[in-house]
Amino acid sequence: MLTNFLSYGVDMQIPDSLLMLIPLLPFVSSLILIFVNPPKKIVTLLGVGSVGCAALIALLFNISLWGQTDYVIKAGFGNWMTIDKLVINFDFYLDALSLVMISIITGVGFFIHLYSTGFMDEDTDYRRYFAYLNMFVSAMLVLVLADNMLLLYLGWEGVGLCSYLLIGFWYKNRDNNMAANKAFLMTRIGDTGMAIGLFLLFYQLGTLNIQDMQTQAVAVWAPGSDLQGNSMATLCCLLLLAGAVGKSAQLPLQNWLPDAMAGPTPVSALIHAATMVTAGVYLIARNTQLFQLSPDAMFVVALVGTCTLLLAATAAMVQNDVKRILAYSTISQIGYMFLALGVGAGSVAVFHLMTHAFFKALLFLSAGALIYSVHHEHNIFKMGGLLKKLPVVAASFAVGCAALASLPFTSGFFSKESILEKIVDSGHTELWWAAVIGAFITAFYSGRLFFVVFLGKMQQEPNHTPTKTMHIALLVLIVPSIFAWMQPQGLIALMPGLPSKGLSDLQHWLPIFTPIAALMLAFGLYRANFFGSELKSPALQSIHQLLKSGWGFDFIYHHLFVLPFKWLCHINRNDIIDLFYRRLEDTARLMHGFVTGFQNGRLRSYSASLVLFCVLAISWVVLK
Amino acid sequence: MISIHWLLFLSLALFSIGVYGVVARRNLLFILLSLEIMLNAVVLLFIAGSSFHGNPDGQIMYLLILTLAASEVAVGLGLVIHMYRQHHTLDVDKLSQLRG
Amino acid sequence: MIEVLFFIAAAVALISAAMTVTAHNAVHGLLYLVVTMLAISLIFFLLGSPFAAALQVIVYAGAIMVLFIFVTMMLHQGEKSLLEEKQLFQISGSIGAFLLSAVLLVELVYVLAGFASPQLINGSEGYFTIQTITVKELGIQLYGPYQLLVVIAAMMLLSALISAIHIARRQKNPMQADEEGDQTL
Amino acid sequence: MILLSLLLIPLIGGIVAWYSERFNPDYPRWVALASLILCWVPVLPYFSAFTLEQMPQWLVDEPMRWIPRLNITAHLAMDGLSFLLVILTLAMGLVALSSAWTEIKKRTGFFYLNLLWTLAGVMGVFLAMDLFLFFVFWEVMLVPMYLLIAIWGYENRQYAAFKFFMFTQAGGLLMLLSLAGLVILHYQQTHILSFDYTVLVQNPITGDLAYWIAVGFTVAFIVKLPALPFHSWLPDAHTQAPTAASVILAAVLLKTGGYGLIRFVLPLFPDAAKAIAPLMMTIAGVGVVYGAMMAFVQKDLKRLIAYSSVSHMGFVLLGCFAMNIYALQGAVMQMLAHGISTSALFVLVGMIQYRFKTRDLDKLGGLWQQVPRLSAIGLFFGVASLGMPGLGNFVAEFLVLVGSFEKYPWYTVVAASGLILGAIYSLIIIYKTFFGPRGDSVQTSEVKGAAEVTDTSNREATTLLVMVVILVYMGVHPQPFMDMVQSNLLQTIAKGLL
Repeated sequence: MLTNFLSYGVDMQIPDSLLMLIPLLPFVSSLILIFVNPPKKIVTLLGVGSVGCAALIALLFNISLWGQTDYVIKAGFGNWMTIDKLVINFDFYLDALSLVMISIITGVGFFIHLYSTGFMDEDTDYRRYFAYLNMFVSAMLVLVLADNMLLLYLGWEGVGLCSYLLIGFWYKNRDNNMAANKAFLMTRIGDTGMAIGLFLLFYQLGTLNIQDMQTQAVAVWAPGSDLQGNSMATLCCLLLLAGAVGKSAQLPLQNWLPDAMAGPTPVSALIHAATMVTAGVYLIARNTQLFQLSPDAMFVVALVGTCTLLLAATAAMVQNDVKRILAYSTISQIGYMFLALGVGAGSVAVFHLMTHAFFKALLFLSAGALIYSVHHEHNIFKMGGLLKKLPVVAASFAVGCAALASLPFTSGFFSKESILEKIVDSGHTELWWAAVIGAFITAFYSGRLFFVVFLGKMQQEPNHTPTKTMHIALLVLIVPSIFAWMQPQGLIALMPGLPSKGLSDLQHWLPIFTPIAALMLAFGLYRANFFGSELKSPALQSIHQLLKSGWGFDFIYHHLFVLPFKWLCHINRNDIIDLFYRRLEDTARLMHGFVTGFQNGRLRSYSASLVLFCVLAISWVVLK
Repeated sequence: MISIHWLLFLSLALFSIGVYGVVARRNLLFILLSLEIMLNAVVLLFIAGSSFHGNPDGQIMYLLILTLAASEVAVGLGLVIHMYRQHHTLDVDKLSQLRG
Repeated sequence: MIEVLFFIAAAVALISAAMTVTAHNAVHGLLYLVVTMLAISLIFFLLGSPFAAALQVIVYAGAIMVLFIFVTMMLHQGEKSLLEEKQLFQISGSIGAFLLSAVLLVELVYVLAGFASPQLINGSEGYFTIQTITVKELGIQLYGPYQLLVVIAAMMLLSALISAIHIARRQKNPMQADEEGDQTL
Repeated sequence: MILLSLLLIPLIGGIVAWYSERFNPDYPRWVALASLILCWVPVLPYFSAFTLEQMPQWLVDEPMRWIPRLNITAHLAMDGLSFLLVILTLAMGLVALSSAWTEIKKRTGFFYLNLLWTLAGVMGVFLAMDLFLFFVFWEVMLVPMYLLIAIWGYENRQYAAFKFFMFTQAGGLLMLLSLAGLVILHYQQTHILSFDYTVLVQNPITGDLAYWIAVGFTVAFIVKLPALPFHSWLPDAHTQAPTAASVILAAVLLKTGGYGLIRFVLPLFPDAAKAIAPLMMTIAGVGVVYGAMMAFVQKDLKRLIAYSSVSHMGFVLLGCFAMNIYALQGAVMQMLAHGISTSALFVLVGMIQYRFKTRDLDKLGGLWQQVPRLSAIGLFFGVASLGMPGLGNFVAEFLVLVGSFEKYPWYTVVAASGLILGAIYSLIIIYKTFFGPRGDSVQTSEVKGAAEVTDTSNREATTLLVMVVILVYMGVHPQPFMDMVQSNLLQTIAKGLL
């Protein structure tokens, strides 16, 4: 029944221009919310409605393109800039990859908007919140649908700006602003790297249009043809990787994400789980042909993925703030996606991106509901035994943690399994082992999180329960977190992975049992109430502190970049060059003083200087 | 037969004595006196020149310098009196209002 | 014979000039100056310009110096001024001025006496025979090409006269008169 | 006669405004408003040029005899570039007028005289095609601006006005020297004595002396476009100038330097320009970073924005000497976009100072609770100044960087780091004034009663919203501006390449 219903939808033709409507709807609604101050009801209708319609259109596109695999839909607003070679238009480009992305953004986005109507109910700046959120969704949609790199860059920066505004939403206290500044600047560093990559690409390939650029790149830098060719390709890819690393909080630029939890929780759910942080993955997936040209760049991507994966997983183990645990887990899951991209399995990475969006959004929203009900308490060790009190939240938390830990028969399981499989196909066994260890730690900290919060003795009485809309959002998100088993076929066609080699039985069974073993270990340790207890030996304590601060990156960057820069600027506070001109002025005054010394009014000194001068003049004449 | 050099040495000597007088003395009267000596030195040279070349121009110039000296002394002494009336002293260093 | 006279006159002139400059008493200085002028008039005479010599004695020594003496007499305040004069001028204090004028003398001599460029003075070592210039020749020249000179001299004298009278006049307006009134002048 | 009338209206308007103060202190600002609106009349017919397919060399060309003996003609002409900058001047004149509407109380007549005469001087600079006339207008715009800062400025305005005058005057005299040298050398080489730009451009002078004349011109223009070694007059002039003077200074006076480079240095001395290009690129690159770093530590808000405009104008210099059509287009766009975004920031600072009586960043903070509409607009322009895509500044900076990447990749990387530093000081502007806990000067003003601290009045709101619309239009649809200047920029580049 399901298939023929879907087959009916196939011949339902949708006009291409509908594609333009998707990013336009949230943008228009955010403009309205900025300039007009409607009553609360209208604000909710506009905010949630616009994203809802966009989701509907995305659904229509999904249905109409259900069967086909290689389809491309183009639509555009017209020309942005044309100077002889540089031709840039506001064109949107829909293919399998961007179809998956817009479905996630609008789908998950809609439920997060629905959820935040409840979460932000008593907040005074309700209108400003939805204006920023809608602006963010439209910027993300522009990023995903952009046909040329500059339009993608526009979406890229727009997303950065909206995340800055949303992180610093409660602007009254200083730390939120600092977190927002940090987030914006770290991503800005990555963006500048990407911009330089754009300039290089423009000069090497003559165009910024993504599709022509890729075909041109393949033509100009035939893989492995000459050293100059693929070194230029590697440089371009690394610069693009810099942008991706900045936005997706990967290794060098990852310590802004845990601080970005200062924003409201639905914001973290939308931005720091489902959409913005996946922009980096999308960028690399979109430019697969370019990355394919330089194997070294691919390896760097894989390396960055693995290191981030392990670093973030270990850091998540020791956090005691609910949202920071989820933030580090997001960084580690995106590390998985980078690893998959690095080994050439783009479609699997996007599949993991999709499942991750569902279960991480679910986890964040349930964490939000948890915090909302336990009067804004973030520390997990101050919560306990909430299983009975908050059944829906507990259920959604359980499903989320299961999917995160990739227990069998959850969506996380299928996507992570396929990543591990692809790593085996690519032949990087050491990366495979790192991924499995990562999976073990992931399962361990998700178990720890669930047991500490929901089992055991009740420490705080939840003062008010989540509203109806929050419950609806949680329940709806539970379904895809479990049942998103199938990889969208369009993706496989778009990004053909490597030929699959057979899995040895170790490689087959180990990934299935690791999560279960890790959960049992976590339960054992919970029972022995090891979590939260004082660590005896100082060595363990120092490791605990190191991991808690995210391997000390904050400390390193603070002392390596921030302090020298500040010191350099402060010593030059009043502008050395200005000092030069002030010195000029002082010497002029000094000379004045010296010369007036001669006019001392005494007649005899005048006559003496007169005679002296005559003597000098004559001697000059004589000696010359 | 007198050599022009002697005359030259004499007038230069007188002139430098005059300069010494102007610079060294602090009494306004003595400064005027030294000026007179300098003038005489110059005049001596003029006359020496006129007699050396045998034409009367030097002497005519002498006449002009003479009138000049006379008028200069007249005005100078007038100023001396005026200064004395105001400051009751002839020390030239007291007159230092025109300071830079 | 003339050389001897010239040397005596020159020596007298130099010594008395030196004495005028270093005298403490104003009157002594004046008198030494008169002696210098007389010596110079003798030299004029030796150089064959009797009219100049005469004028030197009459106008310079006679009129100007007498004027000087009158003024010094008027301003003179007796013993007080002599003491004052002592500390006003010490020979030891004016070494700097002496050096300065000595250097000036040496340089002028070096330049003007032809050491720099010997061909300045033609003829043998600058000796020359003195021809006397009579007053008649002088008169012809004076009222011939140099008429303008005479007019200028006259104008100058007139202006000096007026300004001297104006400056030295006792000022009636209060700004000048100080408390004890100037009974001295 | 059109261009001449365009210049005469503000001159006469100024005098009438000055005279009208005798009747009522409010008349001068209405007279100024009338004359500024009247100024748009001669310019309106040329807006059709936006739609023209093939841009003519000159939109309007009016040579008039002035000093026949030296063949100096009062040659006023307007092409694409001058037309854009003249519109910018008129628009910013209106903005300055609206910001000075309530702020200036004493001697209003004389104030509006100076304001209008500065505008006339600047428009003269943009329209003069005769080098001598160009120098005359260069001086005309300088004196009233000095008076504006010296009389209506803030605490130590004398020092700032004097410093401004000395710097620009030194540059001006240097330009006079090189201008005379140029004409003489041109006469020697081609036996045509003429100050006219069109004649001088035909056969540019060559030789070693031409190199030094080019350096002379460039230094004179760099002093005005504050490039690194000569920039230290700008922060003082901006901090002490009244808001209206700051707006004109930022929006238009700085552009005369950039305009001079594009109009006179690049076409008249093609090979000399090529020779000094690397040096100028280093000055520009260092200037971008230096300006941003200086802006980062400033305590005074206006001083911070002044240093930020030093950094922005570094991009213009980068664009001019990169000898590439994208970079030059970017330089022109940057001049326009920076003119609007920075003067909007100055208007906002003026409004903040008018309400909270301070510009010190430590005393400001938490303005969003007190004046939300002002803070929202401030947030927009803060974001515009850090180069957010979709706004004019980004298009300009992107084009400059793309253009200069071709020949000078490493300079571009340095200038691109300016983007990061630019983000730092823009965030500081936004965070320290609008967000964060309430600053103490914000509290004190609150104590005196909310009535006094009103949010943006609709006069201020309309001016700022018009600038928002222009900036967004330039960011989303910059094509008409580019087509205007494309033809003569191509000539400049073609002359440079041969």
